[in-house]
Amino acid sequence: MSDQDNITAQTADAVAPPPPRKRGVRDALRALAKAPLSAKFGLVVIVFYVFVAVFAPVLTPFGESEIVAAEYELWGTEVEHTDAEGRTQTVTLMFGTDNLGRDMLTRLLYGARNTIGIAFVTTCIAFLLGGVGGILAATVGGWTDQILSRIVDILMAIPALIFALLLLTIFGTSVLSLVLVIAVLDSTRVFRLARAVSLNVVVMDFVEAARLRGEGLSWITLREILPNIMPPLVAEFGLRFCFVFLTIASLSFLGLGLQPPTADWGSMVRDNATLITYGDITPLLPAGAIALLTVGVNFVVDWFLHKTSGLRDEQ
Amino acid sequence: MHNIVKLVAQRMALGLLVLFIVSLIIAAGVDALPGDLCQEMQGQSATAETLEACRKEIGLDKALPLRYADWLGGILKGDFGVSLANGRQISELIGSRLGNTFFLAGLAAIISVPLALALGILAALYRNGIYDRGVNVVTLSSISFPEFFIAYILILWLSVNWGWFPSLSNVGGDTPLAERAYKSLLPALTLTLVVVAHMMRMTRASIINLLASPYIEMASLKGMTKSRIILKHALPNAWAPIVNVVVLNLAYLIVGVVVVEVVFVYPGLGELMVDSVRKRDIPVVQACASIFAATYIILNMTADILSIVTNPRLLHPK
Amino acid sequence: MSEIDRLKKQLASGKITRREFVSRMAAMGAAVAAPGAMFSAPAMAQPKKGGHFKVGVGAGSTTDSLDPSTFLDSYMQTVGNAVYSYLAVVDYDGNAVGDLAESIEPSPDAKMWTCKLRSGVEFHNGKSVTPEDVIASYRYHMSEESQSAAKSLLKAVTDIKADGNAVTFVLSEGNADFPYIMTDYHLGIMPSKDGAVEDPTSGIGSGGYMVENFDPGVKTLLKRNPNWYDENTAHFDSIESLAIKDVAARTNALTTGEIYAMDRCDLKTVHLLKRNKNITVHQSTGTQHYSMPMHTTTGPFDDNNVRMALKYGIDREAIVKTILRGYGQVGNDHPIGPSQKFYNADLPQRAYDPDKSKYYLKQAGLDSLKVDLSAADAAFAGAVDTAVLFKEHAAKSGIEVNVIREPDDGYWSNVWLKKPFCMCYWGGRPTADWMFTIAYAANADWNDAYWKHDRFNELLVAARAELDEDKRRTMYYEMQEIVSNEGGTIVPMYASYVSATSDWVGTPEKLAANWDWDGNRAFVRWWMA
Amino acid sequence: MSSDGGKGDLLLTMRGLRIEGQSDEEWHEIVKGVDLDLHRGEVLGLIGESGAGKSTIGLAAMGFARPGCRISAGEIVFDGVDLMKASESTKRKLRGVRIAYVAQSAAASFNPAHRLIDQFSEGPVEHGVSGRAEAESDARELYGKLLLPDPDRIGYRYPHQVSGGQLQRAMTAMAMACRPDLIIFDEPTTALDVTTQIEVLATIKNIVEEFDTAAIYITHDLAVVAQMADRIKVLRFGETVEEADTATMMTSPQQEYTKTLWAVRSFKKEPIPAKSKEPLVSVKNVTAAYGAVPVLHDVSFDIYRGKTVAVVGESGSGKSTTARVITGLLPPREGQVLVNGEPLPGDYRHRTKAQLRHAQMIYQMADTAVNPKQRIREIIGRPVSFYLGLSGRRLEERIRELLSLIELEPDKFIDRFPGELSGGQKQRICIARALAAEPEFIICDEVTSALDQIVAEGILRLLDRLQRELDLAYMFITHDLATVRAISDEVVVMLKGRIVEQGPREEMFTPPHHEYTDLLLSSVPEMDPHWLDDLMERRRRDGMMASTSTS
Repeated sequence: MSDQDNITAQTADAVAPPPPRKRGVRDALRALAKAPLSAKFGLVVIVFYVFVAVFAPVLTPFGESEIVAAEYELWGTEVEHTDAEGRTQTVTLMFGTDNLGRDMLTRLLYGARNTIGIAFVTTCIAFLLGGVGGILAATVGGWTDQILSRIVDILMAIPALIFALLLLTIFGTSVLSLVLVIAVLDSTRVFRLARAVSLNVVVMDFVEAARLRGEGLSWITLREILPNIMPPLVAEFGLRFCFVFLTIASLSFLGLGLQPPTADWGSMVRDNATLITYGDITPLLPAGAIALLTVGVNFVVDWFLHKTSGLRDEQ
Repeated sequence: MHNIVKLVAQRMALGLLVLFIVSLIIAAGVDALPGDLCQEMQGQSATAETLEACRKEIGLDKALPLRYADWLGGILKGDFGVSLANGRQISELIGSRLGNTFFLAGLAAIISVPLALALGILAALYRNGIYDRGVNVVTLSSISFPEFFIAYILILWLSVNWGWFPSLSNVGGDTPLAERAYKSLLPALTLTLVVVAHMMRMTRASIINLLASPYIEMASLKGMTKSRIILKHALPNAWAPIVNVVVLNLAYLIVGVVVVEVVFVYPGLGELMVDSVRKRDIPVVQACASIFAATYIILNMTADILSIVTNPRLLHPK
Repeated sequence: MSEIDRLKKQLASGKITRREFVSRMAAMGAAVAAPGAMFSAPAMAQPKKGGHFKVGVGAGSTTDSLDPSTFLDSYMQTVGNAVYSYLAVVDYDGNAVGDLAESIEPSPDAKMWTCKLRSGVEFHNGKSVTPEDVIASYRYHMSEESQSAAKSLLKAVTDIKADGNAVTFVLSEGNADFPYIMTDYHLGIMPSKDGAVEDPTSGIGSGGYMVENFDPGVKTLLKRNPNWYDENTAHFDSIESLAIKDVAARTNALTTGEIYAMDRCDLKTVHLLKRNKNITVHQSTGTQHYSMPMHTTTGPFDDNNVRMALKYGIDREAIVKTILRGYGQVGNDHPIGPSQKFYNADLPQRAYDPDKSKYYLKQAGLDSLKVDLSAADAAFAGAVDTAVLFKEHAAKSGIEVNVIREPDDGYWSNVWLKKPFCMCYWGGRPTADWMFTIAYAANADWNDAYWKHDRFNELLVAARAELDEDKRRTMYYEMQEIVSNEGGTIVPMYASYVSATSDWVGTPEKLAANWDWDGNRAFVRWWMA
Repeated sequence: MSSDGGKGDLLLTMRGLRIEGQSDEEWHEIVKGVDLDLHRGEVLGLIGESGAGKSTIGLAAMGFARPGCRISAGEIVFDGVDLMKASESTKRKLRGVRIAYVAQSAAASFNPAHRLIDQFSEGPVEHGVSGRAEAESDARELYGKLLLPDPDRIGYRYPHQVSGGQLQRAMTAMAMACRPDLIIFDEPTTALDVTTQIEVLATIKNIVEEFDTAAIYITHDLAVVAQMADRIKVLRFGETVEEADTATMMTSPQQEYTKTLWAVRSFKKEPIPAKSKEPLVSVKNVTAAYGAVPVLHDVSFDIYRGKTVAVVGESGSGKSTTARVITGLLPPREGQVLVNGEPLPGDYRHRTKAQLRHAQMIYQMADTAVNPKQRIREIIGRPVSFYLGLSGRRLEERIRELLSLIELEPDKFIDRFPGELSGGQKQRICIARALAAEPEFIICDEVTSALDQIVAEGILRLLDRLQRELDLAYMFITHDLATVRAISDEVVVMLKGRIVEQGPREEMFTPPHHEYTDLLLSSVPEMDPHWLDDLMERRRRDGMMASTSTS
C-alpha cells in the first residue's frame, strides 16, 4: 500500500504491511476531515437534504397542500396561522406562495421528502434489476448474456419518453407504476455498466477459484463479484439518482407525473416555469434545489471514486 | 479491415432483429393503449356511430396481427404506408421532419462535441484546479435543470431581452441554410447545455484514468510537455469510452428532443411521434420508432467501429 | 333601439357597408324568432387592407386534416372559418345570420328551413357555388359512413332539397334554432361532383382565404381569395398560422414580434404580460364552461343529496380567482352562460356553504364521504389544480375528495364518460337547446352524467319547436333550475377566452364570445393596424 | 566492459536523498538519505528487493517523482545542474535528451496508439535534436544495432504487433535516440522469458558500451546485475547497505543482508522415497484447443502421491493450458485425465464436489487470486465450510490451525483484508485456502515468479514442508529453472504445446539434453560476471543467435 517502487503487482514481505485498519466511526470521521473541500460541501448538502426530507413536517407549520394565503404572494409575506390546537401565530412566508396560495417553502420541503424518497426507491429498483442482470450476463455468459443484452438493446432502442408514455398509459400513473417504469428505463444503463465492470472482475483468478470450488451462481455473483464492482456502481447511483428528478419533470411535461397535490421538484419547476420568461425567479427555487443536490452528490461520488480507485494525482 | 466488415455484417443482422422486435413491441404497445385512433381523433365529440364508421374505414376492425402483417409487407416493399389519421403518405410526412431532426441534432453536435472535448481535455490538464471545479459545477448544474427550463432561460436572455435570436424555430423545407442555422441556434444551444456535461465528464475521466499508465510516465520521462502528453499520449487511447458517450448523446439528440421541439416549435420527428402515439396512429408511430431504433443501432455500430479504428490493437491485428 | 334602426345608424356612420347592411337585414328576416335582448355591436376602427398576419395557436396536431368533418380544435376551426364559407355565421350579438345564405326562412312549425344562396360566389378553383354543393356538403356529414361530429347535429334532417337558387332543409321535428346549426364549423361548403363532395381534404372552399400550404401540426399559409365577395372582411393579404402548443413559446413569440396574436394566454402570468405596452390582452366570456360530471347511475352519485353536498362543498369564487385568475365567472351548475339569451338570472347563485353541504350529506344518511375525482390538464388548463382546491374546500364539510391524476393522453376516451367523477370542459354551444340536447338530454351521446329527468326532457322537446319567445324563456328558465338543483354536473365556472394581440394587428374592441379567436373568425374579421 | 570503477568525470551525484510516499493521506519516508555518485560511461547496478526504493532513486536521477511521491530533501546534481532547484522546464529539457529511461515493462510503456518509430522520433523531433527524416533513419540504424529483425520495417509496427523481447530492445533504442549521457534501466528484463532475457541483456550491454553511455541498472536479480554493472550498490528499506565494484561485491560481500541475498538459491529439496506405484493423477494423450487454435498436442504424464512434477516452458508453451485441462476449465478435445485410475469428467461443472475438492490450485498472482473485498477469515473459511461443513467454533479453530500451518499468526491476520498483506503473505493465504479443502493434489501455477527471491524461497520451503506433512502431490508450473531444480521430483519440458522431454530431475539436469532443454538451461544467468560474455561468444560460435525472435 505504501509501496511506490513497483508499478506491477510486486510487493514484498520486506515491506511492513500497515496495521489493520479499524473501520469505526472515528476512522470515518478522520477520513472525512481529510476529504477535499468539495466533498465536504457535497456531504453537508446531502446531510442537509436528508434532514429536511425526514423532518419536513416539523420544519413547517403548514400542511403539504394547505392553502395559507392568496396565490402568488410575495417573498416575506406574513400571514396568521392557526394550528391544530387552535393557537394562532404570525408566520412569515419566506418564499411567498405558489399558484394556488400554498406556502412555497413548505412545498419545497415536502418536495425534498417526496422527490428524494421516490428517486431513491426508483434508483434502488433500477440497480437491483440492472445490476443483477448485468452481473448475471457477465458471469454466466453465453446465451444468457446474449438474450439479456439483446433485451436491453431493444429497450434502449425504443425512445424512452415514448416507452414511458406507453407503459404509464397502459398501467396508470400510480406512484408504484411511475417508480417501476422509470426504474426499468434506468436499469438498461445500469445493466450495461454492471455488465462491463463485471466482465473485468469475472476473469479474475479468485472468481475462477470459486468456480473450481463448485460454488453456486449466487455465491459467485453476490460474494465474489458484487463487492468488487461496487465503486463504479455507487458512482453511477449518484448520477442516476439525480436524473430521476429530471425524468419525473419530463414526464410531467406529458401529463404523467406524480399524483397531486404531492409536491415534487420536477413538477414544481414545470408548474412555475412560465414565470421565468418574465424574469421571475420562483421556478429557480426547485430547479436550484435539484441542481444543488446533483452537484453535492457528484462531489461526494467523485471523492469516493478517487478514494477507491487508488489513483494518485499529482500534488 | 476484414473484421470491420464482419462486425458490420453481424451488427446489421442483429440490428434488423432488434428493429423487428421493436416494431412488434410498439405495435402491441400502442394497440394496448386504452382507446383507439378513432376515439382520439374525434375526442369529446365522438359518438358510437361515428366511431364505428371510422374504424371500418381505416381498418381498425381487423385484428392487430393482420394489420401488423400488412404493415410489415408494405415496409418490405419500401412502402411506409399512409397515416391513418389524415391519409397522408407517411414517407412524405416524415421526410422533411426527419431532415429537420437530423439538422438540429447535427448543429447541436457540431457545437457540443468539440466544446465537450475541449472542456474535458482542459479539465484533465488542469485537474483539481479552480478551472476544473468551476466547469464541473457549471456543467453539473446545467444537466440538473430540466430541458424546457434551460430553454426558457435562454429565450429570456438571448431572445426576449437582447433580441439576438428568434424564439421560434419554425423552419420549413425551403428555409435557406444560413437562416435555418440561425433559427435553430437556440434549440441547439439548449441541447448543447443538456449533453455537454456528460461528454465532458467522460472525456476528463477517461483521460485521467490513463494518466497512471506506464506509457504516460514514459512520455513525461521523455521530456514531453503536459499538453502534449494529454493530447498525443492519453487522448488517442481514451477514444473508445469517449466515442461511446458521444454516440449515446448523439442518439439522444436525435431521439429524445421532443420537449425542445415543443418549446421552440421546431418541426421535428419527436413531436410527430408523440402526437401519433396520442392519436394511436400506429403506422406513423411504427415508422418513427423504426427510424429512431435504426438511428440508435447505427450509431451504436458506429461507436464500435470507431473504437476499432482508433485502436491499433484491433485495427492491425498481429 | 330596434335592430333595424341600429343597422341603419351604423350604415349612416360608415361602420358597415351597404352590402353588409343588406345581408344583415336579410338575415334579420330569418331571425324573426331572434331574441329581443341585444347587446350593442362593438365599435370598429376602420380596417385597413393588406399585410401578412402571423398568429400562434395553442392547438393543432400533426394528425390534422383539411377535411371539415375532422376539425377538432381551434387551430383547424380558425383555418376552416377562413377557407370555407358557411350558410350562416354567429355575429357579435350572438345571432345566427346568413353568410353564404342571403336569407334563411323557417316554416311556421320550424320544420322546414329554406336558404336562398348568395349568387355569383365561386370556389377557390373557380367553380360556382350551387345548391348541389351545399346539399352534397351537408350529406357528407350525414352519410352512413360519416365520422363527422356534425352527424348528430343533423340527425333531425330528413331531407335537403334544391329549388332553383335555394336549399330547403326538412326536419323531423321543429327546431327554432336551426340556423345556429348551420354555423357549426364542420359544415363548410365544399365543391361537389355528381352529388358528392369531390375531395374533402383538398382544402378548396369558398371562404375569404385560399390554402397555399398546409403542414399539419406545424403551420398553415393562407392567401386572400381574390374573388371574395365581402369587402368588409378578409383584410389580410396572407396569413401564417403556427401551431404553438407551449404557452411560454407562444408568449415569447408574441413579445418578440414573431407572431402578432396568440390565444390561451398563461393565466399565471397574464398580469405580467399586460405590463407590455405593445400588447393588448383580450377577454371574452361566453359559453365555455368547466364542469365536473358525476355518473348519476352509480353510487354514491345516484343520490341527489350527495350531489348537492358536493355542489355546496366547492368554493367557486376562490376557484375563479385562483385558477382563472379572475378571467371568468362563477357557474351555477347548469351550462347556460350569463351572456346567453335564455340565461336565468333569477336563479340564486349557489355559494360555498360547508354547513349546507353537511346538511345534505346527513340527508343522504352519511356522516362523511369519500369520492375519487379523476383529473388531468387535458380536460382544461388548471383542471388538476381545480381538483386539488376542491379537495381542500370539500374537506371542510367532511368530504374527502381523492384526486386521481389521469394521463393527459387518452383522457377523453378513457376517463370522460367512463370514470364516475371527473373533470371536463365544454366549449359551449350558441343556444340553450343545443347545449341541453347534446349533453343533458336523456340518452344523449355526450350526457356525461348519465342523467335522466323526465320533466326536463319533456320541456326540452317542447321548447325546441316553440317559436314564441316568452314561452321558450319560461321553459328554459325552468330547465336551468332543474339542472342546477337536480342535475348530475357541477359547473363551477365559466372560463373566459383570454387572448393577446400586439399593436401590429387591429381587432374589434370587444371580441365575440361564442368561440376563441373572435368566434373562430379572427382571420376574416381582423386587419393590420 | 571492465570493472575498473569510475571511468570519466563525475556525471551525477546525489547527497542525502530523501523521498516520501503518500499512503492513506499520510507521508512515509521511502528513501532515507542515500548518497550516489556516477561517472561518465560507468554502469551502476542498484540491487535490492521490492520496497528497497531502487526505482524511486532511479527516477530521482531524472528529477522525477511519481504521483504520490515527493523528493523531500537532499541534493541531485546532474552534470552541474541542480535538479532539486531546476525549474520544471529545465528538467523537461534534460529528460529524453541527456537522461533517458528504459522501463520494466516495455509492453506497457510503449503507447499502444502509436507506431514504434513515431515514438522513437518524438523525442529528437520535439526537443529539436534532429528532424523527422533524420530521426527515422537513425531509428532504423539503432534497430539494426540492437539486432531487431527487419530493422527497416519493424519501426512501422504498433507495439502490440511486436514481441516482448523485441519491444524491450526497441525501448532501449528509443532511449538512445538523443544519445543521452545517462540511461536508467529499470528492471528491463524481469518480465521476459529466460531465453529472451539473455539476448536483451547482451544487446543492451553492447550498445551501452558502444556509445559509452553511463547507466544505472536497476534489478533484483544478482546474476543479471553481475553481468551488466561496473559497480553495485545494495539497497534495503530505502537505505544503502553497501557499495563496491562488481568483482569485490560478488566475491566478498561485507554485510549480513548482502550475504543472505547471495545465498538465496541454496534451497534444494530432499528426495522423498516413492510410496506408491499407482499414479495419483495421470494425464493421458490430451489434445486441447481454444476455439480453432490448437494449444496442446498429445500431452501425457503422471503425478504420484507425495511427489512434485515440475512443468517447465516459456510463455505460450502450453503449461498453463495443461493445468486448465486438469482442473476442467478447458475440456480436452481428445484424451482424458484420470485420478486414482478413475476418469474425470472433462468439464469441471460435471465433476462432483469430492472430485473438485481433491484438486486445488494456487495461482501466480496472489493479488488477483484472493478477493480483495473478503477478510482472511472468509477466504480460508469458505472451503472449510463448503467442503467439510464445519461451522461456528470448529470452523474458527480450523481457520486458525490453517493460518498457523502457513506460519501466519492467527490473531494478527484473521480479520485482515488481502490489501493489508504483503505479496508473500497473500501467497501463503492462497496456499492455506488450497489446504483448507484437504486436497490430495495441488497445482501450483508460477506461484513464486511474482515474488522476491527471499520470499519465494520461503514459499518453496513451506510447500516442501506441507508436502512432507500432508503427503501432497504437486504439479509445479514454472519457467524458472532454479525453482525446478529446487523443488521437483520429476520434470516435464514443454514447447509449443508439446512435451519435448520428461523424466526424473537428476536425469534432466545431466547432459545430454534435448536441444531445447539445453537452451533453457544455458540461459539461466550465473553469478559469474563474465558468464554473459562467455555464453554469447560460445553461441555466436555455434550459430545459435538465430533464435532471436522466439518469445
